[in-house]
Amino acid sequence: MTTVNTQQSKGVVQDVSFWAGFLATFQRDITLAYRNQGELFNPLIFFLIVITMVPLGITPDPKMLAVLAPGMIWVVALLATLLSLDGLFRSDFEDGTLEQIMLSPNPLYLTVLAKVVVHWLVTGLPLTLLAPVLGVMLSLPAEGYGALLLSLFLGTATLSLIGSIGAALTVGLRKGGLLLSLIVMPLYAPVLIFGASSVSSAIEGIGISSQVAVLGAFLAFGLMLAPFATAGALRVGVNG
Amino acid sequence: MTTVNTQQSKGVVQDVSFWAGFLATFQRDITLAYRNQGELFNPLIFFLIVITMVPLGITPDPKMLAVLAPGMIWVVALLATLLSLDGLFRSDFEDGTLEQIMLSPNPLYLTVLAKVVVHWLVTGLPLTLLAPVLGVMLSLPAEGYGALLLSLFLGTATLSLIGSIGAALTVGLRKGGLLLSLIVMPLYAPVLIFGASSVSSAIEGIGISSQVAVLGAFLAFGLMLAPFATAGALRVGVNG
Amino acid sequence: MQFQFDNLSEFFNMAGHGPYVWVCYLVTFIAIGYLLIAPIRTQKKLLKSYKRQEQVAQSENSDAPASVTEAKQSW
Amino acid sequence: MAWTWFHQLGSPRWFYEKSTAWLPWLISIALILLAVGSIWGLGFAPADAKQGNSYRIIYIHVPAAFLALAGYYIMAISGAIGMIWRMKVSFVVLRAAAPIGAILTFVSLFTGAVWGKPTWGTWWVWDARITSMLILFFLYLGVMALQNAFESEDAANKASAILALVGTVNIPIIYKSVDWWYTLHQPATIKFTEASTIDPSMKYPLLIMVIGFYVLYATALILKTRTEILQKERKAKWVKDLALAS
Amino acid sequence: MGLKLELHNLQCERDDRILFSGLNAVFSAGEVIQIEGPNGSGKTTLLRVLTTLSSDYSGDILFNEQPFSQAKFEFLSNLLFLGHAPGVKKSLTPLENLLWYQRAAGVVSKENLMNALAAVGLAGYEDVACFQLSAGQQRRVALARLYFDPSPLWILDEPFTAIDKKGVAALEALIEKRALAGGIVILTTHQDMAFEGLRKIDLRDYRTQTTMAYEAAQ
Amino acid sequence: MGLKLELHNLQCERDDRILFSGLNAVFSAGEVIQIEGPNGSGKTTLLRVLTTLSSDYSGDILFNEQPFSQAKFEFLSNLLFLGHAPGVKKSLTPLENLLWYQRAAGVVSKENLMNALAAVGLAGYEDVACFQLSAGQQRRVALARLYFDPSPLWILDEPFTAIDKKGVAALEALIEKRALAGGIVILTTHQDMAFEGLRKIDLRDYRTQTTMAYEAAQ
Ligand code: HEM
Ligand SMILES: Nc1ncnc2c1ncn2[C@@H]1O[C@H](COP(=O)(O)OP(=O)(O)OP(=O)(O)O)[C@@H](O)[C@H]1O
Ligand SMILES: Nc1ncnc2c1ncn2[C@@H]1O[C@H](COP(=O)(O)OP(=O)(O)OP(=O)(O)O)[C@@H](O)[C@H]1O
Ligand SMILES: [Mg+2]
Ligand SMILES: [Mg+2]
Repeated sequence: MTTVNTQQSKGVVQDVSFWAGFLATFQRDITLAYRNQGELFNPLIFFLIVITMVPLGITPDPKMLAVLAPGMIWVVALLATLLSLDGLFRSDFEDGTLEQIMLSPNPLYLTVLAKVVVHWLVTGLPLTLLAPVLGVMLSLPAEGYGALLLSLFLGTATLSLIGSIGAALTVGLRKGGLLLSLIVMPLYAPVLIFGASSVSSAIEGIGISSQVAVLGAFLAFGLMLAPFATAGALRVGVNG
Repeated sequence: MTTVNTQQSKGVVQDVSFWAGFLATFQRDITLAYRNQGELFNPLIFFLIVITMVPLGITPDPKMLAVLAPGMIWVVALLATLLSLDGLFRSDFEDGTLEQIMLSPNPLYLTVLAKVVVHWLVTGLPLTLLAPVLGVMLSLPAEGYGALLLSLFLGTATLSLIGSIGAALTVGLRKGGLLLSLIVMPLYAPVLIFGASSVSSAIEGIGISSQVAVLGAFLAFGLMLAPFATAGALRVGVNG
Repeated sequence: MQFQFDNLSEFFNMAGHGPYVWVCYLVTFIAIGYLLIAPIRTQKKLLKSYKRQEQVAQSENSDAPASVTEAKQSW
Repeated sequence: MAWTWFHQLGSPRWFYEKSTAWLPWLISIALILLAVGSIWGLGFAPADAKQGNSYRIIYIHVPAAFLALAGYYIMAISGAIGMIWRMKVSFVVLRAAAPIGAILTFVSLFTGAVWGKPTWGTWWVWDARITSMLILFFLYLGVMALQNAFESEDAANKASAILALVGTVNIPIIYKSVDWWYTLHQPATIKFTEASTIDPSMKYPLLIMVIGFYVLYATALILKTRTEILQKERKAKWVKDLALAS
Repeated sequence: MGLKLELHNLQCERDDRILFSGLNAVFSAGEVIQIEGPNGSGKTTLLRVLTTLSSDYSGDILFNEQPFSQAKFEFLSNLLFLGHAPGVKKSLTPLENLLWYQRAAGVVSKENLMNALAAVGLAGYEDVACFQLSAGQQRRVALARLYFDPSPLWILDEPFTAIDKKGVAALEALIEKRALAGGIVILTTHQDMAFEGLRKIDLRDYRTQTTMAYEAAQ
Repeated sequence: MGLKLELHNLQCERDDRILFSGLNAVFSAGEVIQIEGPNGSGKTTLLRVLTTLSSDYSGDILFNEQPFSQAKFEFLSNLLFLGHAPGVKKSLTPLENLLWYQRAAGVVSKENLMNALAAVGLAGYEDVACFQLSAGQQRRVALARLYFDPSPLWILDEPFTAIDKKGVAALEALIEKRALAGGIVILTTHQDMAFEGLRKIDLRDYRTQTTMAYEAAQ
């Protein structure tokens, strides 16, 4: 029945491609996201509903809303990303998959990167694409849409990367959910500032190249450093 | 070694006081909240941090902030309550405690009520008490503080009650977190509207008695109905 | 260099700014006091409790074997 | 040899015993400096031309703010040393530094807020420096919350060290961003940054207070580190001997 | 009159696959019943039906001659259930966990609790948070309930999971004792149980064509 | 030259309580080692140390004559670990779950997977989401890895949990086969295992008389 060859006893995985762990985890997480479609839409719905609350709670005045819009959309996008981050490693931790990831000889930071990329594809990207709709709901002036799309595109990716560090640090903790917010939010401030202000600048007709450059720099920086920090944090979280 | 008397074989619990389940669960959940102090402070910190994000994203202008303040504080308090709700029955479900609760002959709606009361004591009440500080940070005019305290006091209790229904409905679902938002938010809208508008009215010098009356009515209504709805929802959630 | 106020009550009042100034100094010195005193007190308490534990352990060592609980278990 | 010194410093016992000798000196110096600075600042420094007597808050506000910021770096550096050289004491210092820094940050926020009332007529504005300070406060709280959330002390130390390090990378970015944000939004009505007009006679007590706060910080850090050491090493023989001798 | 639980023509299905059908049985006071069957044969499903947790079945269940739906309160008052998930809060101590069960039942006796914990080998661990216990110790906290809970009807889903041999023996003795005292114990386990009068119900005897596909694959 | 894992003077403690100390052992190719001990004696703790998941120990571990820290990559390349948590995603199907392991190892063979699933009695369940499987079936998904993973070193923490008797027998045969093929299998279980050449290490032998030694060393 079993067709196993144990002959190749030592160092079996050494010849495996550098990216095997990345690709395997990427495929698996995409499948998972597709399987739990609820989760896929949840951040979107959260985004939509909170934005709906704003006129209810604050003011329905379109002029006022137009002023609030860039900041409001950015803040809520940030929250939606943040809240979806809690599950990034949590479920892997609980069902033992994380242990298996750490025991696989594939480089941990690439596996982590795969998970973050999927997270962004599944939350940040849809949020970005939905944002113009919410812009319309909040009477965002026409000049702002381009900047909104571009800044959210770059910004949410950075948010996912930074957030993964926090998610890894809190993975072993019972109900780390809001602790994660505390840890991660201060780190989000620069992204929020440049993201929201790029939209405001675009509306006022000022150039946004400097903000976009900064957001791009954040992203590049995050891509280089965050997976390593996350990998380190996971080692601590699983061990502890 | 064992000192058990099995003589009283049938109907042992029938003579137990109506409130035994309530009291037992109340005590246990208070102990749990005290044990996981992190969780106790988390909604507060979330509240504080999100309020900090608002000026960063929107504007630091005190005049503008004063206009936003009532609605903003209410929306964020609502979010903090909502996010803390996910854990209301989730952990009980996962470790099998919920099954035990449902199999105990104590009335389920009282046990549920105990859990909701503790939830409010541990999130809604501290949020209410912290709100004035955030009012200062958002330059809320002096006239608004009384209404803010009163409306949050009544409102957060209602939010906990309503939210418990949603938490019960989503308890058996993998990662119900944001689905919960979807279910519960529409029900929260009236509370938000009356809560935020009571603060605005107070600032404008209009009487707030009508809003407070409505909030009180919501609370009374919620106290009477929500535990039953939640109990029913739990039966479905555990069975499914 | 000279004292800037005519009398003590003026010193406490500081031309109306007194409450602000004094509250700040009060809070600061309470914080400083806490930073210095709290660890000293904890340290004393720790040493005391260790001393007690150690004395108990020494007296127990002389008459009882380590695994008393073992005997009680039915499992 | 430099390295034996380095490793001795890593030994909790060595640190504990050495610091027993330093402490009385440090405490006295700190208290004297703070007393002299406060009395000078409160009573003998001249009143400010614009702000009157409320400016006397500066003597605690500014030193607290300095130390709050410096404290974060001290915390992060000790975390880094712990991660890299696995030096026992440095994690203990990391644990000790977080609450001290958080308290000093709170003091600077509180005194600033109180100062704002007579000066700007409001307790709080979203000035760049104030906002950065608030974010720094959150960073401290995050490190503390993370430390407390772990059951295993070892994991708590490593996790908070990672967070402190990530925070360190971010602090300059945060400061620059907030600065930039504020200049972008600065409302025309209020102007804050005109502090450099301070008179030299006002500066001496400030200098004394700043030095006093530095010594205070060192003292508090050593004290807290000692209690942490006692807790961590409670099974070690030298601690038991110490307890029996006390 | 003793306890009695009757199953009439019970059938359960999951996703259109009939797990068992035509299950008739009467469980009466003094019996220990082991539900047998390979993995996936429907043991847990059956137990959950018997505890009222699941109402996804066809057929009739009578408790003390009354239909299940009408006798629910009386039934629950007599039931103790331990499932795959132990019902133990990890951040509470063993003592606090058990106290909750006692309080809810209205009878608090700390002494009983301490005895029960000692009986399952957790003396000295009363005040340690449960997350600091090993897998088996955590299950033992839940099993300690068996030592003080007076309910005569026990339904236990794999109670021996993660328990060492001495523990299993003690547990078997306890189960026998409860049955002798007029109780009923219904349990599942994959380990061999050897005591007198053990009654076995093999779910394979009640399977239909579809369930056999599973067997064949083995 | 075959595999070799050496433990020198290994000691683990939890919350100031020394679980075991002075553990010396050499595990070499062809051996099956059962770690024994009652609940809470430190079996899981030991296995997690041996897998590099926990570095909370004192003493030395050598893998193929190299210190553990230096040989980590080589060690992990040879290791298969199954813990208390099975590492199975409930919303994926058994097939998808196993595919991930294969892909990460760089060798994908669907045929092997189907054979492995059939071998653990899950033929016909390949495309059912795992949350629809029973407790034992879910564990079987994880165990299916043993049928296609070529790693020679297995560390298994209570692999027989929730598995029925036939399953246990098949698993035992598999373990023996892996050992004979030059592998090493280290496992814990509370059930009796009877096969030739099984080597047992009882953690109780390493627990007493040690507290003082540790304190003096400090
Ligand atoms: C909550 C409110 C406040 C916070 C958090 C705060 C924070 C700070 C910080 C961090 C510094 C040190 C800056 C540095 O390192 O160079 C500082 C310095 C200073 N603050 Fe504040 N501040 C607050 C309110 C105020 C108010 C209301 C005033 C007076 C009107 C004030 C006047 C000063 C002055 C004069 C300095 C020293 C001069 C300088 O370094 O520029 N601050 N404050
Ligand atoms: N997370 C933890 N924190 C502190 N102590 C722990 C923790 N987990 C386990 N322990 C302690 O370590 C001891 C050994 O636990 P371990 O899980 O290794 O036991 P085990 O031999 O695997 O037992 P079992 O047979 O029940 O699985 C236990 O007595 C427990 O008190
Ligand atoms: N949540 C579910 N949804 C749909 N089908 C399920 C679900 N849980 C179990 N099943 C199916 O019902 C069958 C019986 O499952 P059950 O858990 O009752 O088995 P069991 O006899 O307890 O097995 P084990 O010995 O593994 O615990 C399984 O074959 C499984 O496929
Ligand atoms: Mg089962
Ligand atoms: Mg174990």
